[in-house]
Amino acid sequence: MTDTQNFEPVIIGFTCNWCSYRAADMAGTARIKYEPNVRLIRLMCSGRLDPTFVLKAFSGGADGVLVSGCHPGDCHYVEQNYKALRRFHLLRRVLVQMGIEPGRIKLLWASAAEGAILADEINKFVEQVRALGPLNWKPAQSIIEAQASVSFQEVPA
Amino acid sequence: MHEKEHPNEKIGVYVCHCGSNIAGTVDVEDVAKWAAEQLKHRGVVIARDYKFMCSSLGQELIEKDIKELGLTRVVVAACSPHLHELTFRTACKNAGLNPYLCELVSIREQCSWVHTNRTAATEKSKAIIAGGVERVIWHEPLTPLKVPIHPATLVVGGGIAGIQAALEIADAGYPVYLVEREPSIGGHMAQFDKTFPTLDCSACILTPKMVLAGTHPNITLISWAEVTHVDGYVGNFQVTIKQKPRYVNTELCNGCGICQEKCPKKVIDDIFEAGLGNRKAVYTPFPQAVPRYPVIDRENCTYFQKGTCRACEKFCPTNAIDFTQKEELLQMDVGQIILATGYDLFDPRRIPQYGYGRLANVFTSLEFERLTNAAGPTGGKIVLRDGVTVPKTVGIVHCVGSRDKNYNNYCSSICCMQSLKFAHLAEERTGAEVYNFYIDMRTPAKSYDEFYQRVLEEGTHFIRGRVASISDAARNPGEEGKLIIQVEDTLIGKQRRIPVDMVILSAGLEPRRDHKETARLFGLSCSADGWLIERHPKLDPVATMTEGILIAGCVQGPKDIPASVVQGAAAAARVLGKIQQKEVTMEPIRATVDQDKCSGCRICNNLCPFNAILFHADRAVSEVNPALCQGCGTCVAACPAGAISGTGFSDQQVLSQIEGLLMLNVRQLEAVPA
Amino acid sequence: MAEATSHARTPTLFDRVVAATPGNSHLGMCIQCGTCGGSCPSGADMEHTPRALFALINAGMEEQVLRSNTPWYCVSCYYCMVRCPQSIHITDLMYTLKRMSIQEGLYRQSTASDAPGFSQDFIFFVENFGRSFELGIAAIYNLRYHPLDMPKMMPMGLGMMRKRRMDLTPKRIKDMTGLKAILAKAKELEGKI
Amino acid sequence: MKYAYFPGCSLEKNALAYHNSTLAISAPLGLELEEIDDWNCCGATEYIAINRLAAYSLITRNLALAEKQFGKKDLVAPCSACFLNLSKADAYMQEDPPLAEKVNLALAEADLHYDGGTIKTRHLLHVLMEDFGLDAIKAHVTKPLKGLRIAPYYGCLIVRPGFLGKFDNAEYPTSLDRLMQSIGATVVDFPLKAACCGGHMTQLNQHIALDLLRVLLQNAADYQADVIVTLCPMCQLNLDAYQADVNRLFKTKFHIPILYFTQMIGLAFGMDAKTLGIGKELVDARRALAKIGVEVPPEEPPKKKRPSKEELPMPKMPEEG
Repeated sequence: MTDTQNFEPVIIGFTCNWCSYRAADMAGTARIKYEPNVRLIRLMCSGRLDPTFVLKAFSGGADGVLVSGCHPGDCHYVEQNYKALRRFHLLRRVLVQMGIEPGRIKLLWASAAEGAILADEINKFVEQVRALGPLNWKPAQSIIEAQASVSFQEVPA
Repeated sequence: MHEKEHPNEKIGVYVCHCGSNIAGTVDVEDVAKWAAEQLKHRGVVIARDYKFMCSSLGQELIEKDIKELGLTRVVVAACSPHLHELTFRTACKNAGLNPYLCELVSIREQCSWVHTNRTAATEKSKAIIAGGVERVIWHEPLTPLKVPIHPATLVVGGGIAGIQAALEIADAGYPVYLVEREPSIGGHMAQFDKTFPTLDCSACILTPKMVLAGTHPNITLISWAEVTHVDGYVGNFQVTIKQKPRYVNTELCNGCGICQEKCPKKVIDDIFEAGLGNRKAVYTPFPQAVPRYPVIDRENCTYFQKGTCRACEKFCPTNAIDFTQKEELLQMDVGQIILATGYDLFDPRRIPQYGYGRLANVFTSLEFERLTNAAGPTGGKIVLRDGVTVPKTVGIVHCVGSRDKNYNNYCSSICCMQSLKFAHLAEERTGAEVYNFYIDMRTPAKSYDEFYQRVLEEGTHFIRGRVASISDAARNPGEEGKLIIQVEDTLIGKQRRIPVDMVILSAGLEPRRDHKETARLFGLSCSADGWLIERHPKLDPVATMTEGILIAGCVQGPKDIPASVVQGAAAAARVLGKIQQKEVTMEPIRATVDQDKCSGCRICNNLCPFNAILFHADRAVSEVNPALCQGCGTCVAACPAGAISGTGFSDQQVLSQIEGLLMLNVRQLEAVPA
Repeated sequence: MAEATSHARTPTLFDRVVAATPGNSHLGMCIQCGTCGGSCPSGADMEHTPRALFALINAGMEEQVLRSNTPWYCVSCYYCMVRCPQSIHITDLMYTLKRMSIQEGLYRQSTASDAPGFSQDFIFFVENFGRSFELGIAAIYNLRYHPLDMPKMMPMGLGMMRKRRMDLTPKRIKDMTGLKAILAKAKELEGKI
Repeated sequence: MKYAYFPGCSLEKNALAYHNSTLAISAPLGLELEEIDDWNCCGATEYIAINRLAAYSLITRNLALAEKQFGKKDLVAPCSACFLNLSKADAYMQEDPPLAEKVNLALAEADLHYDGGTIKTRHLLHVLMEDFGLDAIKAHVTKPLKGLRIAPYYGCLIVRPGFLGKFDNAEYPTSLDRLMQSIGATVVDFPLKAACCGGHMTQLNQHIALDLLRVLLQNAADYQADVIVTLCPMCQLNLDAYQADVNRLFKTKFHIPILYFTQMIGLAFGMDAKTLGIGKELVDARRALAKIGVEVPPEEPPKKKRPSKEELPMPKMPEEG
C-alpha cells in the first residue's frame, strides 16, 4: 500500500457540537460533496479534545486527524476553543517528536454556516494526507499513556 | 484498559433508509447484515434496516426488540442527532430503557448526502456504526438535570418585533425587560408613513402598541440603553445593561417638551429623520415617542461642549434637567432572551454610479419615507432637496445593493412592495409620472400582487431592467437639468435614457453594522451574510442553537412588518411555553471530579469560564458545581491525573468510538477503489 | 455551475462559447437583468444588448448570435463586467464571439461587417513588425472600407503629421523570427474553437 | 526605486509627449524605469478579437522577456490599454492553467517561458500614488498649478476591471484628483471622469465615437475645466485629435486642451513646456496654461449659491467623516 495513487487515507475528525458538527450537518443538507475518507466524532467542545484521543487515532491506524471547532471568539463555551488552540500547537510538537509529520494533523475553525468551507477544507486535507502516504504508526500503548500524561500539563491561564 | 473484552451488553443496531435519502447511496441491507455478523462479538444481538426509523412503526420496532430481546443498548444509524436524538431516546424510554443508553449516528448528513461512491459510502456507514457500537457500550444511564426557570424575560430591541414579543409575554402575566438602544421604541416602523399593501398609516397602528408597551405593568421599558454582558444559561441568565445618561430626571419630567423648544442647538437627525431633518440637542426623536422623556445628546449640547447655555435647565417647569447624571450599569436575572435588534439600511454611497450623495435629488427609501410622513421634515410634502419644488417625474430603482455579488447576494424581500407603495404615494400626492425599474417583481404574500395590479392601474410605468447609472450629464436639451436614468429596457432589448426630477433608491436591508458583536455577546452565530442563524430554517425559525435565546424580526433575515410581528409572537409563545414548565431540563452532560484521584494541582480551576470548579483548600481537592457546569469538557481533557470525567463524553466513550471507527480500515482500503 | 459540468452530449453553442473564453466566465449565471445593456457606451447602436445575446446563446441560436454587430461595437470599457451583479466576464465573452463569428464567416452579414477588417489590418502590422502603426492602419483600413471618408479624415491626419505624431514607416522589433514562430505555434495550438 | 518599463507603441510616436514627460519627472523622483529589451505590441483590443492563444502569447512574450531580463519585478506601463492587456494576461496565466500551458508551448518556440504572477504590471499612476505618495511628489513642486481648473479623466482601463486587484473605485475614482490637487491645481468635479472615450470606435463607427467624445467634452465644459488631464494615449488621441470633428458634427465650440498627468506634474516641478512635449497636442494648450503662475484668486465653483432655508441637508459623504 505504498503508491499514493490508489491509497485512500483514513482520517478521524473531531468536531464540536455547536459549530463544526453543525457545519457537517449543513454540508449534508446542502448535498455538498466531499471525500469519504473522514469519519467524524462529536465532542461538546474542541476544548474537550484530549491529546490522547489523537494519539489513539494515529496508533489505531488513522493516517490523519482533523480537529475543528467554532471560530475564535464564537465559542459556545466562551473561550474554550482558545484552549484547544493552545493544546493543538503543543500536541503538534509532541507528534513530531514521535515521528508523525505535522501535515497529518489539521486545525480548522468552521461556523455552523460554513458547510461549504468545511467540505472544501476536508478535501484539501485528504489530498495532503494522501500525498504523505500511509502512516502505519504503532507505538507501545505504554508510550501513549506516558507521553499523554507528561507532555500536556496545562499552564494555568 | 478501556476495552470491555467480552461486553455483556445486548446491543440493537437499527439502520434507516430514510426513503432513498440514505438507501440511495448506502447499501443499507448490507450494512445491517454486516453489523449483525461482524459486531456480534461486541454484543450486537440484532441489526435491522427499515424504511423510516423515525416513523411510529420504526420506533415500535425498537421498543419491541427492547422488550422481547432485553436490549441494554441501542444504536440508530440515521440522520443527525440534532434532528432525531430525542425521538429515539423517547422510544427507549417508552420501552423502559434509560434514554441515555441510546446512540444516534449520522449516516445521512455525514455519508449518503455528501458522497457519491456507493461502495465507499457503504463502508463508511459500517465504520460509523462500529464507532457508535463501541461508544454505546460505555454509555451510562443518566437522568436529565432540571433547573428552575426564572420567569422574567429580556427582549432586546424595541422595534415592532420586539414590542409584539414583549406585549404577548406581558399579557400572559410574566415580567419583561424591554431594552432599546435609541431614546424611544418604535424602530423603523415608526419612521414610515404608510404600510403596504393596505396603506394604513404606520403611526396609527404602531403608536397604540408603543403606548401599551410603555405603560404595561409587566413591562419594564429601558430605552437609551444597551446590553453589555450576558452570563449564565437557559433559565438563569444574568445580564448587564448599560443605561446611558439621559441628563433628564425621569421622575420629575412630564414630557412637556419645553426644553426642546428652548434648546438653541439644531442638529441634523441622522437616525430618525434619516439625515433629512433636524432635531435639537435635547430631544425626543418624534412626538409620539415612548417613553416621552427626552435625552440630551452630549456631543452636540452647547453646555457639555462649551460650558454655557443651560437653556433647557432654565425653562424646565419641573427642574427635571440633571447635567450630573452618570452612566449606570443595571444587573438583572432573566430566564430567557429574545433578540429583535432589526436591520440597517444599505448605504447607496457604495454604488457611485447611482450618484447618491453627489446628486441632490437622489433619495434613499428611508429618506422618502420621511418625505411622505406627515410628521416628517416637509410635513408630508413630496419635494426635491431644495425643499420647495414638486417633482414632475419620479424614478424608483429596485434592488439597490441587493441581488448583487458586489454588495449583498440576497434578495431584501421588502423592496418590491415598498417601491410599489412609493409609486402609489408619489403618483397620488404629486401626480408625477412614475417609473419603476425592476429585475423581477416579487409580490408573493397575501394581497400583495393585488396591490401591484392597483399600481399598474394607476398608470405607473414599469421598466424591466436593472438601472445601469444615474447622472446629470445631459446629452440633449430634453435632459438638461434632469437626472438621467440609463437602463436597458429588457423587454424590448433597447437601451433607454429616462430623464426624471427625483430618484428613489429602494436600498436593501443589511444586518446591523455591529451584528458580529451582538452575536458574540449572546453566543450565537451569524450566516455568511451576517443574519443570525435560526435553529432550523423551516421548522424552528425563531429558536437558536443556544437554549433560551430566541430571535425575531429582521435580525434573522430581511422581512416585512407582518412577518416580523409573526416572529415576535412566535418567540413569545416559545418563551411562555418554557415558563409554564417552571423548570428546564438540561442534558446531563457534566464533569465530575473523582475526589480520590484529584491531586489538587488546580490546573482545571482557571480553565472553566463558568467558574463551576471550586477548590477545597482544606482537603486540597477540586470539585465541580453541576449547576454551573455546562459540560464543555475542557477540564476533563486537561486533568493530568485523569481525575475528572465527563458524563456523555467520557474518555472511554470517545476512545472506544475511535477504535470502532478504525475497526475496518484495512478491509475498507481494499474494498474501495480510488 | 454549467461551465463545471462535463457533458457526454455534443457541445451546445453555450458550451463552445464558455470553452473558448479564458478563466471562468460565469456565463451560466446570467439573470437577464440588463445591467450590461444599460451600461454599454454603444449599447444604443447594438442590434442586441449583451443580455439579449446571452439569451440567444442559451437558446442555441448560433446564426443570430454570430451575425450580430454587438461584439464588434464593444469598446472594451468593462463597465458591464464590473457592474454585472453576477460577475460575468462580459467583455471577454464579446472577444470570444468576435473570434467565433470570424471563423464562421458570419460577421460579413452584420452591419459591422468591416470591423474585423480593422482588427485584421491592425494585426497585419503586429505580425510583421511586432509593433502597431497608426498611420498605416488608418490609411489601409479607410482606403479599403471608407474611401469616401478619406477627405474628412485628412485635416486630423495632417494635424498629426504636422505635430510629428505619426510615423511614415512602421518600426520593427529585433527578434521578428522569434515572434513569428511564437504566433505560428499559438495559432496551430488554438486550432478551431 | 527600479522598475521594468513597457512604453507601448503609442508612446513611441503619437504619445511621445507622454513618454518624454514620464522620463522627465522620473529623474527628480528617483523613479528608475528600465525598458524591456525588444518588447512588442500588446495587441490593443484587436488581436484578442482574432485569435485568443496568439493574442495571449503576444502579450505574454513581453512578460517573459521581462522575467528573463529582471527576474521578479514590478512592470510599469503608462498606457492604460497596455496596462490592462499585460495584467489581464498575467491574471489568466495564473487562473487558467490549460491556457497558460499552451501559451508557454508557443513561447518555447523562442526559448521563452513565463510563470503567472512573476511580473506584476502596474500603471504609472499606481506607482506614483502607492510607492512614492503625494508628499514625495509635493516635495518637488516649485511652481504649483495655482488657479488652473483641471478635469481629471481616468477613462476605463486603469480602473476597470482590475484583473490584478482594484486600485481605485471603478465608477468614481479619486486618486488622480488627489494627485492634481497636491500639485496645486483646482480639480473640478467631473462626473464622467471614468466614462469611455470610444476607444477604436473612432475608426469603426465615427458617429458613436464622436457622440461619446461630445458628452465627455460637454461635461468638462459644464464644470468649466481649462484642461482635461489624461493618463492614456488612446483617450488623449480621441479627445484631442477628434475634438475638431466633434465641433464640426455637432456644431459645438469646444476648445479644451488634453494633456497628460505627467506633463502637469512636470510643469509643477518647474520644468519647461518643451521638455514635457507640450505643444504636440492638436487642441492648443497655450491659453489654458497662461493662467498658471499668474496670481488669480481661485474662482468659486460653478453656480453653488447659498442654501436657502427650506433647503434640506445633503447626506454626509464618508470623506467628510
